[in-house]
Amino acid sequence: MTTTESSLEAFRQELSEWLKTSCPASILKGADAKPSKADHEAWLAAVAERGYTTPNWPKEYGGGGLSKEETKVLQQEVARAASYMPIVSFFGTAMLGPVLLEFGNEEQKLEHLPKIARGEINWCQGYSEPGSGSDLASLQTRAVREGDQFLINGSKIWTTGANHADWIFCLVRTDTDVPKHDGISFILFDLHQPGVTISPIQLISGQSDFCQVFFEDVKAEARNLVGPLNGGWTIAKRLLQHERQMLSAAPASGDDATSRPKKGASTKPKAPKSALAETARGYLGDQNERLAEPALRDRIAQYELDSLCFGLTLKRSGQQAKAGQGPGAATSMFKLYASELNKRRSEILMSVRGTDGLGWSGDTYTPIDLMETRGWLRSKGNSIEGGTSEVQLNVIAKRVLGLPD
Amino acid sequence: MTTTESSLEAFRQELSEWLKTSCPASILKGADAKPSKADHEAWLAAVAERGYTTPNWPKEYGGGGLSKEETKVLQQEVARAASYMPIVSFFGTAMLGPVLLEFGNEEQKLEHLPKIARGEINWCQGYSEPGSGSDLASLQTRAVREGDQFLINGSKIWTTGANHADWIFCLVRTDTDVPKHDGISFILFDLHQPGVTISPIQLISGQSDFCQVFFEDVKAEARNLVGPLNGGWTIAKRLLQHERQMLSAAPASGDDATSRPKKGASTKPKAPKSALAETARGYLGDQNERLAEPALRDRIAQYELDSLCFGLTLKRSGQQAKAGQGPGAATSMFKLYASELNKRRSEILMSVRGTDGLGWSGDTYTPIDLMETRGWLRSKGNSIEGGTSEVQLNVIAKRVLGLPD
Amino acid sequence: MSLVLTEEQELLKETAAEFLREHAPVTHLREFRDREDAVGFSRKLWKEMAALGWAGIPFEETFGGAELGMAELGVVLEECGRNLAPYPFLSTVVMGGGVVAAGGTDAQKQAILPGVCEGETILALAFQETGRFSPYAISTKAEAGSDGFKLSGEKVFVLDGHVADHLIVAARTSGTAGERDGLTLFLVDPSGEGCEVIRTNTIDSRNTARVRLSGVAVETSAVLGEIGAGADLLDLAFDRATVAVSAELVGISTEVFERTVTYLKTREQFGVLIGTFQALKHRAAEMFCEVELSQAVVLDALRALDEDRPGASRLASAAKARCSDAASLVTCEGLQMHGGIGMTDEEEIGLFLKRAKVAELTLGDAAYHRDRFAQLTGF
Amino acid sequence: MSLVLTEEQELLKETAAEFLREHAPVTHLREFRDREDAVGFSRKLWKEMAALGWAGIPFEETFGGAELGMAELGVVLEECGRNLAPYPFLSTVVMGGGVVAAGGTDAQKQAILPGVCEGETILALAFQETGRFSPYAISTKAEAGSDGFKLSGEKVFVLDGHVADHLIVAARTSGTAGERDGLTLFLVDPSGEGCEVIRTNTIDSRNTARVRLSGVAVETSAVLGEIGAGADLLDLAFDRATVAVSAELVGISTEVFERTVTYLKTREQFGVLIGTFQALKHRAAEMFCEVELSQAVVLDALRALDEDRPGASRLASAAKARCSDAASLVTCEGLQMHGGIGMTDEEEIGLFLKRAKVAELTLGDAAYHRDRFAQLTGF
Repeated sequence: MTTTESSLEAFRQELSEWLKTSCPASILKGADAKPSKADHEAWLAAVAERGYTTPNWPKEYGGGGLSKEETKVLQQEVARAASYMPIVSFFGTAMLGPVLLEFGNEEQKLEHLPKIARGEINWCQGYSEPGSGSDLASLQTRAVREGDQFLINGSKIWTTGANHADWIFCLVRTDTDVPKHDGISFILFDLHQPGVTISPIQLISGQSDFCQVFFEDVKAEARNLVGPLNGGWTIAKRLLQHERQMLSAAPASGDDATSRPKKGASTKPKAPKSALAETARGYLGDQNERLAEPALRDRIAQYELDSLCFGLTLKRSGQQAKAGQGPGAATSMFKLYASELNKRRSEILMSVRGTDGLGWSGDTYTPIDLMETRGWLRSKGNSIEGGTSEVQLNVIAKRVLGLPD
Repeated sequence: MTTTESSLEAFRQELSEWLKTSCPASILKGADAKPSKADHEAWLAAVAERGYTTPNWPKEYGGGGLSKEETKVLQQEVARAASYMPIVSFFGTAMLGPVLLEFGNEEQKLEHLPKIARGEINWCQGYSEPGSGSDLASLQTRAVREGDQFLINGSKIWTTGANHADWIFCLVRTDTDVPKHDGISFILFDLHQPGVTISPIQLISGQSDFCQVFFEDVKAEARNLVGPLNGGWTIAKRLLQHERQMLSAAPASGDDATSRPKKGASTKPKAPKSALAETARGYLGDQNERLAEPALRDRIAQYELDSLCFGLTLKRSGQQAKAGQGPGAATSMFKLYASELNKRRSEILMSVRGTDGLGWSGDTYTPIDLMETRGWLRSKGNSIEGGTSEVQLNVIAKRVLGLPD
Repeated sequence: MSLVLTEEQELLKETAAEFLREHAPVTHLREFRDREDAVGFSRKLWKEMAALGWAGIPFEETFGGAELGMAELGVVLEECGRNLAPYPFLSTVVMGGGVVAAGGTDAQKQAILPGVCEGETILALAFQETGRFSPYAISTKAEAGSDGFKLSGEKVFVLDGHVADHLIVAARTSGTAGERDGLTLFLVDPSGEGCEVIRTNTIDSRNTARVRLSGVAVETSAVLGEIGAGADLLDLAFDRATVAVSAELVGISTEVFERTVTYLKTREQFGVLIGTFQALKHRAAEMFCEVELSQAVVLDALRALDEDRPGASRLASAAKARCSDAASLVTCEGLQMHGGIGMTDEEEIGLFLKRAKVAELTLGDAAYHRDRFAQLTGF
Repeated sequence: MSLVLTEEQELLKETAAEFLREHAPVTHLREFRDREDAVGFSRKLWKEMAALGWAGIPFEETFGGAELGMAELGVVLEECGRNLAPYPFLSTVVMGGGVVAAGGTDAQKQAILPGVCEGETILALAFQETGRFSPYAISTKAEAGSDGFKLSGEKVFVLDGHVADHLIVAARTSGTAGERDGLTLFLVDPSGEGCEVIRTNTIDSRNTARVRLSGVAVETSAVLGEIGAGADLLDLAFDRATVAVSAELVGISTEVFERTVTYLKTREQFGVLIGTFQALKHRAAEMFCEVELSQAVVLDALRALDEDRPGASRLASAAKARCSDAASLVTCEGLQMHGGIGMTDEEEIGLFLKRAKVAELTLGDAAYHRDRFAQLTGF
């Protein structure tokens, strides 16, 4: 769909009118009061009615049917008028939705996509199993056909938000007599049924963002099989790509002063800032106008520098893709590097804060210190979840460098 | 052989007398003039006559027949009286000699060991081949029996000092129809014969301490086959162990002040010195009484610290072996760590010397700078020769940690 | 210079290993953590350890001690590291007890050390005032009056301060923060007026305290050692505690390393044991080297302290730097190689990682000690 | 901010790659080295490169230049890095030419730049005085007289100084070593009285010179830029040369990386290709990341200079630090993975390693630039 400048302008006008009438006063920008729950729900309903929770999905599936340009205008106008845009479950909109649009049949799209767009159903993802971590394809959860249904037995682990989810999209084994990749199917089913047990997993950081989910003779309707029977691995790989990309964002770097030429700026521009260095300064102070501990300063400089270079690598890769100059660096590299950078950042923060960073709980530590410490512990999982760093290195070696098996 | 205190004392007396009559005046400690070549040869002959070039080999093979304690006394007395102890070819005394003592037959011992002890024959070692580096056992140099001789064809590489050697001890393939380790023999032969071509290999450091040696229908006497036919791999492994051990010496560390309690020392002992830091000080100077560049100071500290710890690890391992407390850490670890430490030291020196360290030749650079720079280049080979670091890591993983293949 | 254990030390090691494995394995720490125990360890068990002679290892027989040295304490602490046993060796035996033994009057020793040796008395040395270890950065004031001193200031990260029977407080009788001179140590009753002890909760499920002193009055007899020369005692305590915590770190590294190698030999992925993957093998072999180096330097540093060698402080810093880095490497690699399961609270690797981080930051981290090592080496 | 090459730049890259591969591959450098050539490169070939427009890339058309920017120079220098082509881009085009173009009078420009653009004139910037790069640590004195200046001092590591037609000497008209103010640049005839140029031989088989100035007399017209404000010109030259040498380092890293991956795919040991060993695979993948990061930051730094962005100096330091470390990693790993053969002079890896080390230490090493980066980031 292409959109001319003038039609875009008309769209913007129309949006502006719609916002005036549809966005509750308490949610308008600059409103004093905190929006009530009812206002929030009204705002979500208004946005969802037009399909704007998933603006570029087709209208018939509950989306907004907008072009890229229109989506941008929508974001701009909402940002201008409202204090926030309502969001619905990420697993529905960013993971399952695109898969259904690509691999689902018409009936599946009509049934599931509108509910995702309206935020009616919370989804979770059933991938890893206790015995299948890096080797995902060795999964053992069985699905056996019985009439119009599949009977599911097994267990999934690392299921984010399963304890708040309604439905699961799940990889299951539907054939045990073929090579492991060829006997996997992708199926959707309701978690609110007998035989489903969900146990949150406590992490070393104290958080429980993951669950283990057990299935004992759980039922899935056969019509909720997405893609062909035993053809689930293709879908699985596509979803892993999505996931890896999302985990590859460059961690917070010092600044972007270098990326924005400032016309008419003084010749001695204000030095850009490093958030990490500023934090360190608070703990260590300065010596001769430099951060006091040279070894730590060097580590921070190395981090900021790598972070800057990594951000540029991401940008370059995007531009290369756009310019059709080959695939650029692999997403595996991005996932790998982003994880390792974030781990490094957390370790530096621990060094900076010294024994102030050792608190687990209680008010003798500042909330920020406690949060950063939990964050440090949580960061250890970055290089495991979404494919371990080792798996990413394997993928780079094989796919990008073409090294032999 | 055990030795009582009193017999040791008698031995010391006797040695002292012998030294008075046998050590040329120019070689006595404190002598003014540099010893002449003739004096040197006389000294070597005197020492060799008593078998003291190889003091703990049996007398019948040209050794000194000394016990451990006696050897120590010999070293002490010679160090006391003479300016140096004559040495003969390392490949003979430290490599081939022990192998012949362990695996050779009586005839072989009687023929070869005395010549080694007297320094008559220079030996070199024929191990690696162009296609067989880390995978030594895949060697292809063929030896085919013809009457009382073997006919040898093939090529050896990384043969240290082949261009100054008289004989070679060599791994050759004597059976091609069996698994690779089972068709290797260990044989000795004369290099001064037709069909032997020796080409020194120039290294990136400009030195040529290695050669490639080519054999074309070269002859070895069958009686110079050491150990059983096709039983050479056992000997090869033993020699690799010897070699690894010799390459595991801890590189120069700052000091050993920590290892010598000084009775009556002042409570504020003089700080021990780091040679590396002293060199750095010459190039960088001080700032606030500390070496001026903190990042470099940190690197030097890390090096000195690791070097100190590594030295202690070597000592501990020796003591553990003596105390029968298991094998201690593997020699593979020592070879690995010593190589990596020496490479690190060389890299630090390059950083310290800056562009002064970039000279290749000429008198605009100091001889020390030129030597250190060549040394840096040469150090890159440390982690390759005598078994690559990768091979050492494999060995540790397999032999020490018992990780599965 | 012996770097192997004597027969007696071997025996001690076996006893400690057996006792702790049976009575204070990792699950023991977890229990105290999960029930949010106010003490954080078993006083009963501590008395049992004392009965085995461990609490009195470095003290004179007169006071009930064993008259042994750091070498023996190191043996026990390494085993504590392997089991994450949260017992007050550092606070009470090495630092508090060490300071009393070295600087106390006969009366003070007689009053305190027997209780320490019996496992009755807990001591805590209160010196640190900010999150970063810096030995003489002490501002807490001790104002002299007619019949004693009044202490005012705030201390953080006071190990086992929450249950200490005696606090030993480092305060300034002269000079300003950062100066070595002018520090004095005081024995302080934590329940005395103006003394507030606030328990803090650290990630390793042990307990430290924040101590607020608001004009706490102490008599002259509470002075430990010479007035103004407290730094001599502190230096001694820091060197010993630095090596002691290094010994604990060696225990942690060794244990996590061994568990990880075992995991590599049992966990299957892609139809094979993950220990067959060469990349993991090489990383395991590299860890092995680090662990070996840690073990060697700690053994020597412990003996250097016992022998009062001139280079002992330098060795102490070498040990702390090496062991901190090794433990950090091994616990992080250990967790990574355990994969997702390593991230769970249920698996014990995370508990080792947490304790290693606390130990790493106790009494100066690796960077601090590398710098000190350099300084003591003359650069 | 574009990080991909324009069509024109792509074309330039292809031309440069093809030209250098044909006329100045690594064997070309080796030839000049082995015959101990007094120049160290082919003057004829340099003129051919000039004819292709490369020597004049950044200069105005008036003087025969192409009026392009650092982005284009970077493209050529990366290809020079891939081939180890020892041509005087850094000395003559970036530093010498850059200083003349930025600070010269019309007469000076007219006298010098056309010759540069034609590949006739070689320039050398003489600033460094000790083995360590430190921009204003300049002691060489310029004493003002009635009709000019007398220069005295000694310069080291003057790139291509051995064949320079003009030396540009940084000297002090006031102040003392280390101060930014008081520096002045002078055009000096290397054959003039009191000027001694001694060729030095570096490990990369290129040539630098030591320059001794013993009261060298220059006229006032030899002053380049303003008296006392030479640091402005030097800063510019250093930033540009820093990024230019980074671009060359990217070429070295990329080339050695690709060669090493190829070697992993062809060398057999233990009956299999060594590229099947997972430990080597992972290390290769890690190198890949470093090379990618180097490429990206250099592209941006080149453009930042062309756009005169406020953060350009900071980016220049980021590029030099990243590219130096990456090249050091890749050349060392490349040599190691080539095994014994990598240690021989016959194999070309060693030549890359040597050039990478020289480039790493030219104009400040990674540690220097990390520190500068931190300073420009405000810490």
